[in-house]
Amino acid sequence: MKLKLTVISLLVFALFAGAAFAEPAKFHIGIMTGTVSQSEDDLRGAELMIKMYGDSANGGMVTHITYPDNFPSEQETTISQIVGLADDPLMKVIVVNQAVPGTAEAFRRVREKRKDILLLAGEPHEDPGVITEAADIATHTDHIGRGYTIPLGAQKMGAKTFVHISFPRHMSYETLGLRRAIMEEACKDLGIKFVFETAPDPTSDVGMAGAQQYILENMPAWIEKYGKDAAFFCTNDGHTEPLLRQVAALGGFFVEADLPSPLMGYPGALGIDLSKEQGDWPAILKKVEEAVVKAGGGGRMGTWAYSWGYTTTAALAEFGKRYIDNGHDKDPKYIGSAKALKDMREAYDAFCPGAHWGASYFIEAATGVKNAKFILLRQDTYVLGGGYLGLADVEIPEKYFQIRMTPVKN
Amino acid sequence: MSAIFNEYCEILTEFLAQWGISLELGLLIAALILWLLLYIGRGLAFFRFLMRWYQRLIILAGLIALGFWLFYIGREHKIYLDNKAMNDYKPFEQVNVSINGGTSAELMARDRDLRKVVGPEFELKAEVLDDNGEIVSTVTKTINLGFSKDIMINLPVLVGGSGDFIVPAPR
Amino acid sequence: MIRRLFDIIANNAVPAVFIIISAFAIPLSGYSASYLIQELLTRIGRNSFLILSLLIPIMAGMGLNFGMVLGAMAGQIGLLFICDWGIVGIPGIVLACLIGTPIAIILGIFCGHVLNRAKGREMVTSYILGFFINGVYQMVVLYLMGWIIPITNPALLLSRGYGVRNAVSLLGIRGILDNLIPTVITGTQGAGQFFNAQGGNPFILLQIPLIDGSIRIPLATLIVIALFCVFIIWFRKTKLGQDMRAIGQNQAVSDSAGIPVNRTRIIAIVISTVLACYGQIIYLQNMGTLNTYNSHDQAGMFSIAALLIGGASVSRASIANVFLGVILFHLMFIVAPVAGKNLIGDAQIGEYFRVFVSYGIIAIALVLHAWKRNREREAARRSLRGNKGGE
Amino acid sequence: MIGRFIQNAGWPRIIIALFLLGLFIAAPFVGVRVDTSLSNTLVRFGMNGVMVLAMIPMVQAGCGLNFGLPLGIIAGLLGATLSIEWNTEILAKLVELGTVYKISWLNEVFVTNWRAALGFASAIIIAVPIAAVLGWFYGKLLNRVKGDEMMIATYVGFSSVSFMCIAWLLLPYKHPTMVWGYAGRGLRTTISVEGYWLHVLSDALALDIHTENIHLYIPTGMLIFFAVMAFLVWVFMRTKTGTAMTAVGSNPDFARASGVNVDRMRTIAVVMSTILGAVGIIVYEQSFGFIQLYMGPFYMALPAVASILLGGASVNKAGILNVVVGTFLFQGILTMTPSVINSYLQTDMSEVIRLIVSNGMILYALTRKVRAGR
Repeated sequence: MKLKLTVISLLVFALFAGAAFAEPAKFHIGIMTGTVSQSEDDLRGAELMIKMYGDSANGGMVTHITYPDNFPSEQETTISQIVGLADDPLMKVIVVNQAVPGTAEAFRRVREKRKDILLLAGEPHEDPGVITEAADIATHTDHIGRGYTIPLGAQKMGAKTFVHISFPRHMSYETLGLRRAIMEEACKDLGIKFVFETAPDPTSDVGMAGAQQYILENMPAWIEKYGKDAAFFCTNDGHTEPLLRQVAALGGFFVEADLPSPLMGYPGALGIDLSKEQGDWPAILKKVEEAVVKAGGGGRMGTWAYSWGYTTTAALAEFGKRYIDNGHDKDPKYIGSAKALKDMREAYDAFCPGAHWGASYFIEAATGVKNAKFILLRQDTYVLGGGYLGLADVEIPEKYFQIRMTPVKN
Repeated sequence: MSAIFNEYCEILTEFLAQWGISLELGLLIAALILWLLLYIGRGLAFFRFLMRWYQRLIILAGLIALGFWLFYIGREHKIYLDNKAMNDYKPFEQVNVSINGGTSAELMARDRDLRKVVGPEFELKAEVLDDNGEIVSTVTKTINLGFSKDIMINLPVLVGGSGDFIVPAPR
Repeated sequence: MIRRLFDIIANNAVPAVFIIISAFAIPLSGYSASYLIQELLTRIGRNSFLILSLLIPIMAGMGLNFGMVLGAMAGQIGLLFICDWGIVGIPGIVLACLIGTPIAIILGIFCGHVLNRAKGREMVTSYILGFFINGVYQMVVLYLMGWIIPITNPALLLSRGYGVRNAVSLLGIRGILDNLIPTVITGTQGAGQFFNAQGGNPFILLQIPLIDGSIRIPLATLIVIALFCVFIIWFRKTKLGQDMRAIGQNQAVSDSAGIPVNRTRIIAIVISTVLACYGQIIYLQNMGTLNTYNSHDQAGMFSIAALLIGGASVSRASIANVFLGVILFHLMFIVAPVAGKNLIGDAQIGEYFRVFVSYGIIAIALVLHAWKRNREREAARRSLRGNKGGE
Repeated sequence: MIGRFIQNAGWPRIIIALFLLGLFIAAPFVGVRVDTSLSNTLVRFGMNGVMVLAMIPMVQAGCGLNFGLPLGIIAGLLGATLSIEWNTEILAKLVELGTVYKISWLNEVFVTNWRAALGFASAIIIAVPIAAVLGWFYGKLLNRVKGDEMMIATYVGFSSVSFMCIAWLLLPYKHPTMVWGYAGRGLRTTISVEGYWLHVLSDALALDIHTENIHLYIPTGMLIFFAVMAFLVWVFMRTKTGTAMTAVGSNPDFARASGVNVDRMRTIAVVMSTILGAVGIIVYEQSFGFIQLYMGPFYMALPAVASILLGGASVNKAGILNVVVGTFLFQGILTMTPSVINSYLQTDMSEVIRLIVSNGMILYALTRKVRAGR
């Protein structure tokens, strides 16, 4: 009896659910990001889009959802949330940033139902081949290009030695390991000495505090060993903060962080209170710049002027909007064309007044095949107290695309 | 007798084909269902582990054999198609290759393409084209891969008629 | 009378609460009926086998088998092997089951022995056992595979030469079972559109005028699940099944009646583990990607939550509970985040709410059950006092 | 003699202690410093000790292992965040008191020199009543589910953590160092306690030798704090209430017969455990340097449970010695395996080894034959 009742009531609710809201916007853009505790910047980018184009619940354009904090174990939720976006008949663009595992599968399911939706993935966690088989375009930070531009930036700033700080777990990641190999080669070509230093892994038992302590304590020794004209680079966000503090105080150069943003490390390292700026990137940058110059690091420390996660969410949604507005959905040859690459650059530039982006298609090192759905992006480095370095338009020499990952020699 | 059996097989294949199931697969499913029925029919013998040791051995051997058979029929192979010079054979201007009647790959000189096939055996059809796009010659070949994994096929050698057209796949 | 009322509430509170929440959440989410039905059907196909594997240990009085993650891990090892060898399609799935079975049997025997040493604490022990075996699993997959256990496919192997990648794409067996007998339901208009999208592949078509859009039905998976339900019903009637139920009622009495208690309990766990192994394979063939180190994490947690939400308790669970549970729990999963967002205007709160509910509901269901059992025990003690005293 | 010792200590402890000793001996050969390792072990011992101590009352009262520790931790987190939120107000209030009652030294001593200590104390003072209230309800709940405490405790812990995820977002915190930068509301995932009460216990009376040959750091203050807490628990377990509690744990029927209110004793034990959990997390945070919110406390019960079991406690009997030995061994293994094994094998197996060792210990304890009871 009980069961029967529940089943009947279920059916009734299901029928009710059929009645959808009426919307004035012509089409909708679905955005999925992490929650604040996972990745704040991504989420704020989505909030910016809601501010610009309105929430679809109130007749605007943007539908924003989040993936679970525990996304590795709860793929099921990620998938059904994304597929749920495609349930809206007006949905024309879906943006997932970051594209956590499960996104490719979700995109496949959306494709099976709806061929007319543009699927965009930011910072995919899945392999390039896997994600682009389902997504229309995926964008990723340019780990290959930056392997060349970061040492180049160091050289432009005046460095003679390049110190790469990391640990085994990170070096076993394909992207990070490959970038290290490229950096080593680039340093050789640029006439800079390349050094690899190991620091403790913050996820290991020493914890974040221990890992940061290690950097704080070792920096004086490193400066002594490699001189004040050494540039430092670390792969872990946690290491960035103490590194910045010591570079400002002791000397050396810092081109940019692994995931560069004015908020990456600087506020913590120099004790900057940014509570009033709240998402105003030029103001944040200005305040960080003042603090760096005051701390004596002017001209020696750089960053990206705008956060990667924030811009990616906004730019992908903007790209999607322009794609529909300009009628590119009628043109089957658009995705993968030079025009698309240019439009993507422009979409990114739209949210970064003053800064520029370099964009290129991903080339698989093993086969040499160009993947025209996977776009690599890098922002121009901004030296605090020195201005832009002009790295965005640098042509990456062909040879760096051929480099394979090599094991770390300690 | 055998004619009736063949006809029956054909009807069965056709019947199964509408769901995209091959004959082997259909037989496998039938065997499984049969096994399940027998299994239930035997009651709890299996759970109670009361079977004699040789019965267990036979079942174990059967399962291992089933495993090998599944491995044999279910394996996906990458077939690299290579239109490059090898030995004394020159690459063709253009050659269209289709595998098991699928969409054909158009290979210009020095091109390489990749197709995937499932199962140990496949049929390859290569059409060599001249400058004007006319088909000059057509070669059809059935290739058995056995337990090997990926292979590369050098098309000039294959069409030229020499036997050693299978080259190790690139890694 | 009051006790009866209490019983009724305790037995139905959880499903009732869920129905009420859903009643509010479904209209709030704004999803279309066809999407909801499609998602629910997919999830029934995907999850019910895993949940059904919990039934047999409950029958044997061993509570909710958190150790089913052991079976899930065995299934994943089977899948890793077929991925490495490149076996696709139905043969791939069957071969994965074939490889997973002996691993699941060995793990199940181990789990059964451990649980026999922890009688009365089976649930918490099997829960910790899951963590323990997870450590061993990580050891095997992250360090031994590619080093001692031969894995060669570069798509699987980490580039350092040993250890399996974090995410493995299961394209070769993706949706194979679900689409074995392609079936679709469409409304009166949707048929032609769907047919075009299919590229003319044959499928079974059912038309129901009420529905907008098209709904795919994983018919073959549902048939497998139905067969399995038949198996459970049949199994209950066998001698072994009867023994298990007797043990579930009272171990001491069963022992004196000549039932080998410990052995029967081990068999119950072995069956559950093996079935969980198959369940995980069915689950992953639908998901299409294997998160090597995380996919099994939540298998036990979510299956148990779904079963409890379906109205089952620690000592009593039926097949109907399973299906009601899948529907209610996953309905919650689908609508809660969006409903929360539409209600509060913040997407993440809905997400956190969903997590809270899934843990909270297990806590509530366990509390209700223990409470009820203690009341019964108390009542029994009161009526016995004077005769023997104690338990 | 030796046989007796082995029997008293138990094989698992001896094996693990020997393993740990082996690691310390092997350390110099793979380039790991023994002195820093020892310092790290001591720091971690102090950080986790009080949380392990929180297991004792519940185990002794027969409520099983406290898998619901996250509940206490949440109270501690609330105390910690509120102490930062109200930091200036609290200090201002004290200065005001000083001026009103004309105690000039109060201003000087408290607000300038003891600023950090005051913040830390206020965190504990705020956390304890919250923990007591939560613990009281939790105790009432556990009284209704006798026999199933551990499983239910686990899920009470989980659901309270996930409930607090919502609360952290919605509670009206304002302090700029704690809320999200852009939105100005909702707490961050990790909050630094630097500038408030970072290392307030660790650095008090700390022995810090940092020469060319020796890097030794002993967090004396934190260890003393742990000793005081342990002593208080020890004294309490010997008071009338404490012995009654133990009686309830070892034989509830007998205790009831001799006129002890079983449910009340159990509730007291649960309240105590929760309060100790709250204090424990604050001690942990002052050393760690960060308050971890959201899913941070999710699995924090497991290491504490593993520690006390490693120390020789069983599901229904635990003492201070078990806590000290267990925490030292557990944290020692945690500190030493990554550094030594990783340097030797060149891999990062430590996480996996930790999973296996800690859960293996819990499993071992759960499967041991227990005295007839309950």
